[in-house]
Amino acid sequence: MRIDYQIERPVTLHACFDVEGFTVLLGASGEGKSLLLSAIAGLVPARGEPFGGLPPQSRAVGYLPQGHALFPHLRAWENVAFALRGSRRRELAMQWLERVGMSALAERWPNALSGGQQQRVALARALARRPHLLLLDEPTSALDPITRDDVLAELIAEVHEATIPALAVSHDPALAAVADRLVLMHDRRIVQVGTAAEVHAQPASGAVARLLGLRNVQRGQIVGTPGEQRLLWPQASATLPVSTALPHGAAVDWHIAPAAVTVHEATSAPAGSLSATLELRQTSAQGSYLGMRCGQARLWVELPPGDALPAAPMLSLPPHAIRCWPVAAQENPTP
Amino acid sequence: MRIDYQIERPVTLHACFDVEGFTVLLGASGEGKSLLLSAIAGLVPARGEPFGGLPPQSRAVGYLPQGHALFPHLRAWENVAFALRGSRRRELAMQWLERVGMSALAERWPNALSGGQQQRVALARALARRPHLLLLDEPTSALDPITRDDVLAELIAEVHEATIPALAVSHDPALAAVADRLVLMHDRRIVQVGTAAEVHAQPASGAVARLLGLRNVQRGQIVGTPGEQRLLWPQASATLPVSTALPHGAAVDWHIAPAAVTVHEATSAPAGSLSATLELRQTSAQGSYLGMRCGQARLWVELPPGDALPAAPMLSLPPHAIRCWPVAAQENPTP
Amino acid sequence: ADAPVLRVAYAGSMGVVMDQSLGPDFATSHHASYEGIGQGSFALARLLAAKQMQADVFVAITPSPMKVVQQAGLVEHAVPVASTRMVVIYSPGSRFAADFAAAARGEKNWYDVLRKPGLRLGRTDPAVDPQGANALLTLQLAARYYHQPELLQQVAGELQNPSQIFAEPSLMSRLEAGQIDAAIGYASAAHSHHLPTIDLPNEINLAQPAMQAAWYAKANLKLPDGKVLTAQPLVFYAAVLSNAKQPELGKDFISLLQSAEGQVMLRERGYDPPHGDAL
Amino acid sequence: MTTGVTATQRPRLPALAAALALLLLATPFAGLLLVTDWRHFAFARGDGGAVAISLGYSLVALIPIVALGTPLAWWLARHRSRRQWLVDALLLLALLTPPLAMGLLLAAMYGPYGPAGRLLERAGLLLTNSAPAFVLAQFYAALPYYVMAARTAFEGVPRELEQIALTLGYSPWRSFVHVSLPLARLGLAAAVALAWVRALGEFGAVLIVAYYPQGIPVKLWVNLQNIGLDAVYPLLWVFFLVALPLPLALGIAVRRRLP
Amino acid sequence: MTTGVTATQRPRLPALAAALALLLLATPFAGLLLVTDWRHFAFARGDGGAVAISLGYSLVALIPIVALGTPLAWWLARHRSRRQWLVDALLLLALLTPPLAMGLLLAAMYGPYGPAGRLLERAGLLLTNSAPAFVLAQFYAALPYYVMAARTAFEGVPRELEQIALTLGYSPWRSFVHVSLPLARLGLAAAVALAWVRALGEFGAVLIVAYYPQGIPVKLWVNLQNIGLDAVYPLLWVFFLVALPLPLALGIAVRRRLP
Ligand SMILES: Nc1ncnc2c1ncn2[C@@H]1O[C@H](COP(=O)(O)OP(=O)(O)OP(=O)(O)O)[C@@H](O)[C@H]1O
Ligand SMILES: Nc1ncnc2c1ncn2[C@@H]1O[C@H](COP(=O)(O)OP(=O)(O)OP(=O)(O)O)[C@@H](O)[C@H]1O
Ligand SMILES: [Mg+2]
Ligand SMILES: [Mg+2]
Repeated sequence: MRIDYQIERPVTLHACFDVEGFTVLLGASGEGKSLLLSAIAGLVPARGEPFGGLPPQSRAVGYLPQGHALFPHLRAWENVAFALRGSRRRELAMQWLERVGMSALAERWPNALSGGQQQRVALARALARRPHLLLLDEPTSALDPITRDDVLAELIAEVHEATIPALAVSHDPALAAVADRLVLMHDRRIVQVGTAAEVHAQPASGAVARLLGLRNVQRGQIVGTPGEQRLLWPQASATLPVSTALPHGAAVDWHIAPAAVTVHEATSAPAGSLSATLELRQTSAQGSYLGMRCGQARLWVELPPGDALPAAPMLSLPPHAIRCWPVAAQENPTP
Repeated sequence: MRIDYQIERPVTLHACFDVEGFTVLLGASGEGKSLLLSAIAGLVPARGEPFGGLPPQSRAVGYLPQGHALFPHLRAWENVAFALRGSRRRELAMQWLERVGMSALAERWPNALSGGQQQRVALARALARRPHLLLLDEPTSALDPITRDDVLAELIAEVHEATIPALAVSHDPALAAVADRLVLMHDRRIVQVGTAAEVHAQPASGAVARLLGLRNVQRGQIVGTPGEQRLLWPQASATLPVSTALPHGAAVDWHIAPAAVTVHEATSAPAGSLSATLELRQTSAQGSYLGMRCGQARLWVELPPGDALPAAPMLSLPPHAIRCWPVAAQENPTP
Repeated sequence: ADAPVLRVAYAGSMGVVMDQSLGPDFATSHHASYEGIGQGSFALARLLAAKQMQADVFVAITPSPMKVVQQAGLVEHAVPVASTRMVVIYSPGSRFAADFAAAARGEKNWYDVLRKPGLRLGRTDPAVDPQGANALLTLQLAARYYHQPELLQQVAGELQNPSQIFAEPSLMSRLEAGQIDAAIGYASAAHSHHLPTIDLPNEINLAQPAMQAAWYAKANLKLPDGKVLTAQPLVFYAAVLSNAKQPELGKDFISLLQSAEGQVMLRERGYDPPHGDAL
Repeated sequence: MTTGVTATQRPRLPALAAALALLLLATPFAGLLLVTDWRHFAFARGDGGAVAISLGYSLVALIPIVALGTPLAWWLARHRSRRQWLVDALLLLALLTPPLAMGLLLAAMYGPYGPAGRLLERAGLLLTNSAPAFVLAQFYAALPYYVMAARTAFEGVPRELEQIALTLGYSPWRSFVHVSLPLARLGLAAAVALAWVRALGEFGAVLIVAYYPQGIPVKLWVNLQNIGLDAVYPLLWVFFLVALPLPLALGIAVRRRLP
Repeated sequence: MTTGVTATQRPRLPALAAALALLLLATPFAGLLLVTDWRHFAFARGDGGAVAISLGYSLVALIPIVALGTPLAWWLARHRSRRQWLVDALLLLALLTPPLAMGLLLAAMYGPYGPAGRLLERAGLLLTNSAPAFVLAQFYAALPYYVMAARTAFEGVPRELEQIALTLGYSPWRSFVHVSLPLARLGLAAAVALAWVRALGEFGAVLIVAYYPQGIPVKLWVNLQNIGLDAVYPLLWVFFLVALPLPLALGIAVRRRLP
């Protein structure tokens, strides 16, 4: 389903992309993602397709707003059954609550539910309508990993079985990872669209790379002509050998994967290595990252399993592992 | 700072642990995390230390509630300056907004801010008070990775510089990764406390492993006596060789890291390998995971970079990579 | 509900006799229903004159209100149907009750009791209510009659003395409840509220049209707003209004008021027979 | 949910002020208890009819008040236009007009010689001393109060929830019925209670426009004039007795159902 | 924010009902325009004094009404106790009592020989036909309305925000001033406006308790009897003119400051 919306207020925004299966929209805070969803739901004046010009009640969307917005005067199941009619209302609502793991609390009032429980009820309410388009504003932001995975599995199953296109706004890498399609928004425009694999393989810009949650996206400048190019990294007061097709003087965002950085003992480091000090260590389910300070900058490093950090570490950044994106002059981080 | 709280209503909950530096509390949705924070803030009747018996206004906490709860009648900076007095109120508030990247929107009313922007203002408000204890309920749930990292850096700097202990509830692995200390809550009790590295190295139970976001935490049962033990995996209708000290018949949660699973071509697979089919592929900043279906179960596999999945894959799970935790009889997932 | 409705607007103090004796009696004998509207005579007159209110019969005390309606062209002819007189009304619960009772028996001068320090006298606004105006005129006549030149000033103070002036319903209920000690007012009103009274001589009770020229005409007062109060005999006049919906019933009702039967009812409720001429 | 803790720290002065307000409110009714002559408690002729008339017609008056006042209150709560202060002013005018003056104005417009009254009379609707006139006076006495209170109630309903109902396929009308009304019910119940007591208690306007049929307030006046205080208090007690249950039950029912 | 889209689909019937309500509300005042004799527009003696008295004492009456009513409204909004229905009933009683009856009860309690009046008189406070008596009647006429409206306003304030203010070190009192009051300001402004118009417009109770000093409602009544309707309408116009600005400005100011 093609989404093409033009919004004027409170901020100007134009978004045009296809929603296929489970599509996740990524964008920085304040970019206008929620605004876009509510415009599609018809709650904000806007021009665009689908549903252009229809009043909200004629738009067959299932909308989960960012703040959940449960009806406080209705019990959990009544909230879910809100859009349902007929004698099987309650039964159907209970089935939906079951799917998001909330059937035990069906009789609760919303204010007796935790944040994540409310979110799940709101999700069930959006789904129960069997809409033609799902609009989900951060559907799992309040859920722990286990609950999130369970809910996501149900959500994606529903999206695929009933072939309802779903547009979800999220910051959660886990959600982005299961998306059929990622849509990236920057500077109030859509800057890249593709499957998760495509986008991760070829982020269109440094901003996209940052949105994807890549570590070590830095600012720099290309010095010299192709062949003998170097990358000026002002924050670390260093220059690194690179090879790009960019002209001399180009401002760039560049990136290197933490696992691609090699660590050496000062004595045995190759020429051009940067000296660094360990600033902090992060441990997560995906492994352990070392935050190394190089001048003013921090570079994340992932050591191969079993390796220990040498006493006086030197970092070397292989030129082939460095990816550079030119920075457009007008490109600024959104507020 | 030692936290020891006993809550009776609306659910019974007992939590006793130390908050040191930046402490992150992990727990499933509906576990009682928000309840605990508001009890410490004095908003819910409870017994415990610190602040036991004091009215909320005498508790020197900086509390960021889950729904942000900005004052709608005050501008962003006025919200931050709410707890400040004196002529430098505005200046100080602006400094805090600057630190969370919101100074440009200082004059906005809360309802003209996006979800993430509201969250940052609420965080600044909690910090501005310079409390003796920070209570942060999902402080970054509405933030994209870039903004989150910026805000987190400022937050942790403040926590360490001003030596304010901070207790943050979160589901975000990025937050858990930077924590000085993790506190894990399950079944309305604290089940493990330690640094991120400690907890990741030795999760105390399957529930903890799940909360940490580890993939491939499964249910099973030990069969046979030590020496010739096997692990019964009912969901995949398979048994795997393991070696534990657990007795015959013990119900267990077990885990294997996705990278530890080896994939073989059917023809060259070692004995005891499981046949599996590719169900889905997830790509994220941390790499690419394959969701493999084995019977009713899904096993996540991380292929070494460059490797391709064989046509008829067989999975082998090295016994030394399998970790088992006995499951207590009364242990149930919380609703 | 099919019965024709006779609407009688009457001076508020006539409520009992109108609503409990004359009205019901008339309704049964004429197979009509009776609706009585009791308010201050002047308020009724103004509302009727402005056509804000509609009625078939108007019964007012003293000629002035009736003249308001006559000027509006609503009444040609009004006949006297009853009269009353000014009396001193006192509250049986008052701490001066014994003194008043003595005065009623003639053992004390009523005006001496009224002059006692701390006694609270009530009256209505002389500017809008004939009863209040007549209270002052009575006092003025009494001053002359008893040779007590300062009596009016001593008893009433200023003509519109704020501490004495109450709205009519307030005055009567305060008397009843013992919130004020005494008032100067109509004998008929005192009778309706079962309040004890002290009769006054004819020379000052404003009841006798015959004494109008000789005595009552000597009383006159000028209010600060320029309005001149003169004594008028306390006669109730009744008239059929020219815009009546039920003119025939109206005439019949006035006949009832004038009939012997009607006069008996009026007398039983404390009214005196009519005096003087038609207007 | 009281936080036990704060209760003990509650500042004194406001509590005292609230208690004083209650005490002052109670004083006249304590007085009523004292002055009522319980041994000779008796009703005047026609008191029963007055009770029936007051209750019956007030209930009737509630219908147009709620039916017309609710949409107006809703419109005022949800739309802000330049000329809204005019409507505000009109509402305030209606609130402000002393009942007596309101009666005079109603008589001027709807009386037999008034412009509206003449038309209506031709249509067979007599708006003087008739049941419709009684209801008319009550309508005017209570409508502005109802609208003011209902508007505040509607202003408290979060717009977001109404919008969510729309996205769930509800028409604005159904969204109003299923979301706005229930969420505003506390305030609306108060508004209905207010309208009820205003309509029942209205005296000044009714006195001018509809001395008949005689409802309780006018009957109190008549009793006072004809018989005296002894005939006022018993009727007042009955009035309280019959008028209180509706608003009281309304308030309790609405509060009980609060989640 | 109107969603442009829905506006066109707005159901007809409610809009008509709202318009009808407005029309009906406006009718008596259109009538007033018609019946006023603009060519001989003149004031009666003492009209000016009545205006001054009404405005002055109503402002004075607002002080105890707001000072005592606000804490009571707050308490009612924030505490639910078993015996609360008693307080509800008391409020409703006060709302319900016809002004005339209220005047009688006040006279019985606060009159010179009444239990409260005797005490107060010894303290030098005469509560009959005096400025304090006038204010007393206005106080009783307006307080219950104020409390009802203010209570609804406070019930609309989210408790969470008050609690957050506590966690930020605010005392309950400062939290009330800085959070509850501003958040309830729409409803409180309406409550003050209501109290103002009730106090100003009160006739029945004032007539009984304080014929003097003569405020506008009683003066209207006096003018009617003394001079006739021609002396009523001009005073009524002036009344509107002087009484409207305060509540109108209050409403506009409060709505303008809404974020
Ligand atoms: N009024 C109530 N009555 C009954 N149960 C309640 C009430 N309020 C909260 N609960 C329950 O208390 C539990 C703890 O709630 P809490 O908000 O602390 O959860 P949480 O750990 O913060 O979850 P989440 O991560 O989803 O925000 C929940 O299971 C919730 O359903
Ligand atoms: N009334 C308003 N006036 C001015 N700007 C506004 C108003 N409402 C929203 N905005 C701005 O519009 C932008 C888009 O807001 P939106 O809520 O869509 O952001 P978002 O992408 O959902 O962000 P988040 O991830 O933080 O929720 C924000 O920068 C916000 O500050
Ligand atoms: Mg958003
Ligand atoms: Mg929570």
